[in-house]
Amino acid sequence: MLHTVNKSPFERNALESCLKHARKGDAVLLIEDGVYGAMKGTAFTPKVAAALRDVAVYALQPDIEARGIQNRVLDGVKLVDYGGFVDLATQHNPVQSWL
Amino acid sequence: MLHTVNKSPFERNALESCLKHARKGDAVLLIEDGVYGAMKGTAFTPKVAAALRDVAVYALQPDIEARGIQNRVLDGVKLVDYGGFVDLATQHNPVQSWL
Amino acid sequence: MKFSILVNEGPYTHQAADTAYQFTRAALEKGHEIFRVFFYHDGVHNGTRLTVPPQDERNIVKRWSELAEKYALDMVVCIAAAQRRGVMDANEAKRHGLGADNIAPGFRISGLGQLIEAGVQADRLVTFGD
Amino acid sequence: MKFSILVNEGPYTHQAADTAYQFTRAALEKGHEIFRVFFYHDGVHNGTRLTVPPQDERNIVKRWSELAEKYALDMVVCIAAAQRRGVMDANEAKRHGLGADNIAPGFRISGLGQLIEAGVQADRLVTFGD
Amino acid sequence: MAEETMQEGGVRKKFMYVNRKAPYGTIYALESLEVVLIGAAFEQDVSLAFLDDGVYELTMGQNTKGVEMKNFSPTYRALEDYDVSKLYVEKESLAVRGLAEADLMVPVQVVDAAEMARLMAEQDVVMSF
Amino acid sequence: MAEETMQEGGVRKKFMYVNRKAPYGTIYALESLEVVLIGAAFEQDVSLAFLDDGVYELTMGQNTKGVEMKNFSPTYRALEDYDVSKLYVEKESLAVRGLAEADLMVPVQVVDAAEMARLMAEQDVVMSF
Repeated sequence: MLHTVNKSPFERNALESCLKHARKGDAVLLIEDGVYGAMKGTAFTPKVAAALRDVAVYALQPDIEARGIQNRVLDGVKLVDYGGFVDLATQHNPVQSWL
Repeated sequence: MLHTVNKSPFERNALESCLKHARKGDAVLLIEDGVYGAMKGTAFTPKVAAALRDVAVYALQPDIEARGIQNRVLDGVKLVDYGGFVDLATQHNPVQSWL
Repeated sequence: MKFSILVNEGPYTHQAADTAYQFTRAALEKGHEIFRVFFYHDGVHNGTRLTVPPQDERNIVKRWSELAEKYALDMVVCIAAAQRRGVMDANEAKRHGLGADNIAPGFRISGLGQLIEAGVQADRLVTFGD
Repeated sequence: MKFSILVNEGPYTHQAADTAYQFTRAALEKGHEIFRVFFYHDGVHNGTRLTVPPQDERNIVKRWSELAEKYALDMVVCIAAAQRRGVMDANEAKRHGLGADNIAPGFRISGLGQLIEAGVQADRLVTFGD
Repeated sequence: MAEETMQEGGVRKKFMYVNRKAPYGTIYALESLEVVLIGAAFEQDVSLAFLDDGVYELTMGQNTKGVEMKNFSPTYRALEDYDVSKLYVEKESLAVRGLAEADLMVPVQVVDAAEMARLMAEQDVVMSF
Repeated sequence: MAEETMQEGGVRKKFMYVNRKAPYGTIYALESLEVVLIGAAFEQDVSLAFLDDGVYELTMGQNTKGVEMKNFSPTYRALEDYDVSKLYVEKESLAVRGLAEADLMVPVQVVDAAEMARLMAEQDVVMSF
């Protein structure tokens, strides 16, 4: 299963709820404002770090770069481009967007 | 100063941020999905109860009724209709919407 | 007292458009003056006459138009926001060669200066958005 | 693989409309099939031809129209959502006596059944929204 | 093409509609319900999930007279007539909002987050609005 | 009428633009900035507040090539040319996001939440988008 999250974890509960429902082996892809959840050194970082033990966490590189946080990505979070997003969607089913 | 909040405190950080910035004597008006913040017995109730010591908290009755929570309003939260909203806006300045 | 109203969201999608209307109407009924209602961001969609809501729902655009007529309200749709989102009056449509316009009665298209002026001239600016 | 795409937000306001486009284009460039792009909620505003974005910004509506032409994309605007929000094709505009339509090239208006069918027929349904 | 899927032996998929938003503040809950009603005619294996603020959609006693909006909550009661009967509500979401199963207007299955996650994972199509 | 307010002795009000949203994910930050630029011509007493996710608007190194959106962040650097120089950034908002004043692209005054609240309270007009 692939989960996408496009909301900042500081503004909305989407990422928190997503991580609560992601199961071992699932993939979580952070896109749009969701990429702030991929940053290290924030108050939310420990939750993502903990999730990395069971799920694969990805972040959309174009969104990371737009927000100027390319040097602050948490270790273990993998970056993908739009083509990589498509590949993740082919590799997992269903795809759930946490809007 | 009048603060309005139209977001559920469980989905977004608007009410929490508003309460952190409301000062003694200010009024906080909960409208739209913000009225869920006026309910008693929720995980967020203690924060509103604490705020009631310093600020006046109002909730828009039409929104409370639309959501079926008229019997669950926290003691101390005052209900107003649209005319009451207008009155609050005349009594305070500025009016800040926590969107 | 003199109010200005800022509406940032479109009809039906967010209740903000409803609350803005209810507030404006209540203020007028209490005898207050509305200096201007300014529509910004997706709020510009309040000003399209092409909506056909279901019969059992309120008609948000028509409601604004009727309120404007009854109280001679000044309802301004931001030109920059409207261009991005596809709300056009006859002049604008002609200027851009679009062959159709969609603005509703009672609304006029103008610049952001009208919002600043609304803040300067009114005793209170009240914002409705998401 | 066969994808269907659901777009729930309007152009410029939310990045969801951009991401949906980038995903759709990337899938097509990788040789995947797009069964349908369905526009719902404020997503219907992606299908208005009356937008005139600033020169230094991307033209979201035009971008969709061009992608549809290049790849023979099926782009469907939900009729119920479109009626609430003011997106009309010539037939709908005539039926409701509106005197103007605003749908952009490459988009067609149809019912929600097309969304269900998009879910049934595709291998993956991917949603972009707020 | 839709006709094909409704024939005997046609595609039958597990569809889940995920509801995470409160009613009235935004239109998502209402327009999501419109999809469910249309979708019922397609004879798929349909379930509805209510979690986070989505649980508010089902609270009893909604009265929209004051806000002058359409009260669409009675439609949830009509879902059974459309053969949509798998309504899952998340226990933890109710709890933090001070709600209990008795506060809801329709019969539902209350499940914990782990069970909700399991249900999501077994779907073919997840629609969230 | 706008001309009147710009005359000597005209109305001069304290305007605050409150920025609480991240850039790019939604258009609010960009369109808010457009209001600030237009508003600068009205010679009011203008200040900008950045708190909650609004602090992200000012982070250095934004590069929107990949998302194909307009990078509007250079405009914050141009605000000084418009005589808009009161930029207040909330300390607590930076801290929870792992950011420091050195990560921001323009000179700002970092204030704590209590001071931000005081600044808000003294305004005549607060615009939030």
